Amino acid sequence: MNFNLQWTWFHRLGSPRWFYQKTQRWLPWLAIATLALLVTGLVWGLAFAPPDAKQGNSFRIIYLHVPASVVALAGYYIMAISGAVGLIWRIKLSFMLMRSAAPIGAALTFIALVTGAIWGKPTWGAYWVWDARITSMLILLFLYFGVIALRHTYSNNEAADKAGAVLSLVGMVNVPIIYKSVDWWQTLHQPATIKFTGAPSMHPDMFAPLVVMIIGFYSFYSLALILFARAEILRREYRASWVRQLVTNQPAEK
Amino acid sequence: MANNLSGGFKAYLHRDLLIALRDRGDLSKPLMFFLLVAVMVPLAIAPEASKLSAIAPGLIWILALLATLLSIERLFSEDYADGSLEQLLISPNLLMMPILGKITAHWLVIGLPLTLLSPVIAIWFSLPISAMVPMMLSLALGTAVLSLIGAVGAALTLPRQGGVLLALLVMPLYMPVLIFGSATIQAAVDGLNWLAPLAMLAALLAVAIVLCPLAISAGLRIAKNG
Amino acid sequence: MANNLSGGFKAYLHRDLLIALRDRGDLSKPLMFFLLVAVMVPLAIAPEASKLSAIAPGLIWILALLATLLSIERLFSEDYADGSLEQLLISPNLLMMPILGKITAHWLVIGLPLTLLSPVIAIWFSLPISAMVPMMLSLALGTAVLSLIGAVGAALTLPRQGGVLLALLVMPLYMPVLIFGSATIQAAVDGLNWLAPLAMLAALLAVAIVLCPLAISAGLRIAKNG
Amino acid sequence: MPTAFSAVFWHNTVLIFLGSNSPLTTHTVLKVESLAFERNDAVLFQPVDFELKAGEALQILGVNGSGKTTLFQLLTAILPSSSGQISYCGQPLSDCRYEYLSDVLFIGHQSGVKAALTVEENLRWMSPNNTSCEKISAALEAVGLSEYAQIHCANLSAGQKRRVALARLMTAQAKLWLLDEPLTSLDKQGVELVERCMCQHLTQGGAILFSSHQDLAQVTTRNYKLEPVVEVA
Amino acid sequence: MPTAFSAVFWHNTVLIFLGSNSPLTTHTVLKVESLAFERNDAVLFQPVDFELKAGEALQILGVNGSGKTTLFQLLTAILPSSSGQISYCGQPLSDCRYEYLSDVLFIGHQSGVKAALTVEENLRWMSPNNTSCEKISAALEAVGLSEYAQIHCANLSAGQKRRVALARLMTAQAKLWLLDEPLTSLDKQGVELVERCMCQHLTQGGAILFSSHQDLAQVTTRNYKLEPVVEVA
Ligand code: HEM
Ligand SMILES: Nc1ncnc2c1ncn2[C@@H]1O[C@H](COP(=O)(O)OP(=O)(O)OP(=O)(O)O)[C@@H](O)[C@H]1O
Ligand SMILES: Nc1ncnc2c1ncn2[C@@H]1O[C@H](COP(=O)(O)OP(=O)(O)OP(=O)(O)O)[C@@H](O)[C@H]1O
Ligand SMILES: [Mg+2]
Ligand SMILES: [Mg+2]
Repeated sequence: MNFNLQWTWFHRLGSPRWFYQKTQRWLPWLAIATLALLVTGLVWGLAFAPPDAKQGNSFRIIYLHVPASVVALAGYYIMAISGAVGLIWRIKLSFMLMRSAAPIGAALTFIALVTGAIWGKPTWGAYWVWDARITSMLILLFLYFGVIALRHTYSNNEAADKAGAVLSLVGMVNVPIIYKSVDWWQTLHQPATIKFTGAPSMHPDMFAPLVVMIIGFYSFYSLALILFARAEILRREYRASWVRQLVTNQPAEK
Repeated sequence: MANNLSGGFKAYLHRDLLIALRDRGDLSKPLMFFLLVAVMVPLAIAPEASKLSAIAPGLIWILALLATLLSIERLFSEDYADGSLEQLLISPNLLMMPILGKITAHWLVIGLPLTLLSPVIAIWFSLPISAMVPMMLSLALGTAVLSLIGAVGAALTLPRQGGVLLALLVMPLYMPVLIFGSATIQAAVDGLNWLAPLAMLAALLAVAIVLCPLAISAGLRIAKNG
Repeated sequence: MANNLSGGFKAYLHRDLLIALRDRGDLSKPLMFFLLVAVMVPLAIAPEASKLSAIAPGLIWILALLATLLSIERLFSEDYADGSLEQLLISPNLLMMPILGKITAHWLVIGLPLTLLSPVIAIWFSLPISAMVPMMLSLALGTAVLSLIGAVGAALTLPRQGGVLLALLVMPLYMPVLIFGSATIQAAVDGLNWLAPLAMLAALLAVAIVLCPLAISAGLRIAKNG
Repeated sequence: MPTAFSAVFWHNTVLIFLGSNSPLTTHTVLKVESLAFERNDAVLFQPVDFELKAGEALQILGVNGSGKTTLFQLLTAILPSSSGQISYCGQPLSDCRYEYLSDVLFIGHQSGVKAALTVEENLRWMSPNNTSCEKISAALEAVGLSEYAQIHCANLSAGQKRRVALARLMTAQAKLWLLDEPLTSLDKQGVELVERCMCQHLTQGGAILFSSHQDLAQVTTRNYKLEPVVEVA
Repeated sequence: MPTAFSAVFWHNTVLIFLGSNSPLTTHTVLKVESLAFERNDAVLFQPVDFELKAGEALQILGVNGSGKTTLFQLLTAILPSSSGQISYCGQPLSDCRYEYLSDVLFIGHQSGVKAALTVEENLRWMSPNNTSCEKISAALEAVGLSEYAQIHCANLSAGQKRRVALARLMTAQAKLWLLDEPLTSLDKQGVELVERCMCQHLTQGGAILFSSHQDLAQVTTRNYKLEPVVEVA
């Protein structure tokens, strides 16, 4: 049908096999780019950027902390949107992406929390302060955990996918609400005794490596997502003939 | 037909209320729980009046939240086990209507009594009288949101019947209610404007009434396939 | 025969652990709950470090109590529903042995992880490092008592499957644990002798291990006749 | 007994007469075309094709685990089918979902009886809104539970619980009955009772799709066997 | 099929031979004397009296709600009886409770299958401690679930779940079997399988007490009907 003709590209895009084979070619390039960006950013940031006037060298953890935080937040939306696409167009691949995004996002959120806490000790004198942004980041971690835990509740893959998608969509509606409410909660009370001392206006010499690191983290995220999704495809499509051929290393029949 | 599509609300509201009333204790139980935890807190934390009244607004809300959480689990799990969930799913209504009926029944059995009982705890924790009205208003609105969000979690965790998993799913989503709810009481205690956070609760309720039934009906169908 | 009378402990311990491990998330869930509620408290109550650390000892205990309460409900209710409780009741062992096996499994899945995780919460609430060891010791002993007492409530509420009724039954019995538990931590924070309240917890545990299985086996038989 | 038997016999005679000689009066109620279902990418049974006409009772056969219950859940749209088409009175199910559901009575393995409600409350709850009290007590009388009307269903025996659910057969106003093993836990009188109800429904122009491991030869018009999928190695 | 039938036939012949001609070898396993049960001061059935000898299968008959399940719960001491006496191999039950319970296999309406465990784990768990792996897989093979050994029981059909419970018949080492409607949800092959198991148990000197609404004429030695209490107005 006409409809089908128009949408073939879309369905091809949704085919796990197509994805698996296409990404095979992208992977090496992406890996090289990621490695280059991360190494450049880290060396630049840790060794060459000038020390901070107030914080000395301890500020350098920013080159891990900020990229991890930014990508962790974006990761939630990537997860929820791929869940939504899966629900609406019934595309298996996007469910697989959703599933893969959850543990990666949780790990990044965890890194953001840990680096933040480590940074907190020298700057605030405490590992943990109940700040709005920090708190909402913690809640984000729990939202990720919820999506991961829910998956083990279902034995049927399709049901598990859909349930995860529904939950991450509900979460997506809630993330801004949570963020706003936590922010608001902070302003309503008297400010905490120790203040969050972010430096919004940064010296360009400090800022440039940060940008490199953020791009590096994004590309790392893509790399991880693709790798996780490929593993998921093999796990889920193990019955498909192309996967069997791939695994047993036999030449394709046709 | 139109009648049919919107139907099911009253029927399920009535049935669930009947079941709740059947074991006669059911209505008094959430209240008891609320009161009991309220008793335990001064035992665990030093019972000086100043300390208690400082944490009272938050505490009342945490209690309301836990009472909802403990009870919401059974919203669908019994229906799932005895097969009446299948009957709900094939009722010739818009699925939302029976679902909203069940949630309303839950709120009438848990949220409303909690709201009506809260003044006792307020007095217990030496909250000023002026904070009573905002407290009750915020509880009335907020517990409804808690029931709605909790029902989403209850639907999604059906095959394994909730417990701690349900808590894990639902708690992060409860945060805004908790914050605005306790902020309402706190503002009233501090003599600030408490209408703003209360309005936020009302807005949350409006959003939840529209979105949660969608997520719940999807969740129930998915769970049957679990 | 003697072997038979004392048997069943290991079998039920093993089975229940297996079931808990089966949904792989199950082990982490009580921890998540513990952490989540710990997050909600500062949200509901002003998040200043001084205020938080003042209520922290009591709070950690209330959290442990709630985590146990939420999970103990399913100790017998699933067995009741699927008929394996009947098999437990007619196993040719002293009834206590399988029951203790099940409770031990529950403690290993809930109480022990909570104990191991508690330092995180202590840091969150800025408790002094010196209070860590007493806190963990008191939690290890206390959560075992909570599991034992909770199981009595779970057995007695069986035909109606717990929820708020269970909470109602069990909460008053939890009081002593709560008091001595938080007293242990508080004493450690204040630099006082914390061994005395800890010894009381140990004594409670000894009493509970002897008495609770008796009450539970009676309760289970009554429930079958309910 | 003799009365029941002759009634059944008579009904069936009428049925055969109607079914074979007057095709105009019997229209197709339910039509299932190459219906398939997959779980975790495994196909459950060979594509299902059948037609159910008014006045017919079709028995779904199949060994344990062949997918009878799943088929019922597909037919009530509780589960989504992977492929194939279900149509009701000529229309695809997706176009007439609410009409279809209001014409269907489904009794599954779990009968949907609420333990906390009394027998009477349960039946009232599960029956159409406008069911009269007389009809309800007549139904309870028929399934032998009139003495138990005020008893909570938690205190019933297995067979009595099943009878509560089956009392719906007498109060429902549905054209299409979907019964998944209606005879579970029933004693011999119970089985006869269900047969009688089914016969009566058929003579009134209703249609029945049911599964059972027992033979209901007196009622069954045709049967359809669910076949397992043979894996091509 | 023919093999199964001849096996059953042969077993039964042996049984009749043993049962009727050599009274010395058959001792009384279970003896029930005027056993009664009251709930809320209402007596459930007329006092029960029967004797069950080794090699015998006694079928408990009774309409829905007559108290069969309750009787089984009395016999396993899950419920306390109001009056009467149960004795096992000549001793009153209270004196030999643990010996008795270790000789009993009880399968009730709910089969005790844990949904979260796999089929194999369930069977291992429900079988005696020393059951070998071969025995377990042979039992699973016999009930037709060998392919499902690693599947969680939550994902089984009703009949498959019942089959998991019934696989215990092949691993248990109990002398006395108490089976409350073992045939629920089973297909025809399942019923035959249970019959075969029961016959074999009888020839090995075991005793069976079971309830069922279906006839198991090939196995049943005698039956006992539970009668309702007639109220004296
Ligand atoms: C556990 C504790 C912490 C958490 C969870 C946390 C979380 C975050 C998050 C989520 C962001 C990204 C915000 C965005 O995308 O706009 C961020 C950015 C940042 N954080 Fe943290 N943080 C923590 C501790 C700290 C500490 C101790 C410092 C230094 C004093 C710090 C300094 C910064 C800076 C400078 C930025 C980037 C500036 C900006 O985007 O506004 N953080 N943090
Ligand atoms: N929730 C589920 N998840 C995964 N698989 C399932 C689920 N429910 C059933 N199955 C599988 O689907 C198959 C068909 O099950 P179904 O209940 O439809 O069988 P059935 O024909 O009704 O059997 P029975 O005669 O025993 O009732 C079985 O092999 C079963 O293992
Ligand atoms: N928990 C209970 N509380 C009160 N009454 C009960 C309870 N369980 C069963 N009864 C009543 O006891 C009677 C006998 O029930 P029982 O389950 O023993 O019957 P049964 O012979 O096994 O019937 P079926 O053939 O339906 O399985 C019934 O009338 C029932 O209403
Ligand atoms: Mg079935
Ligand atoms: Mg019975």
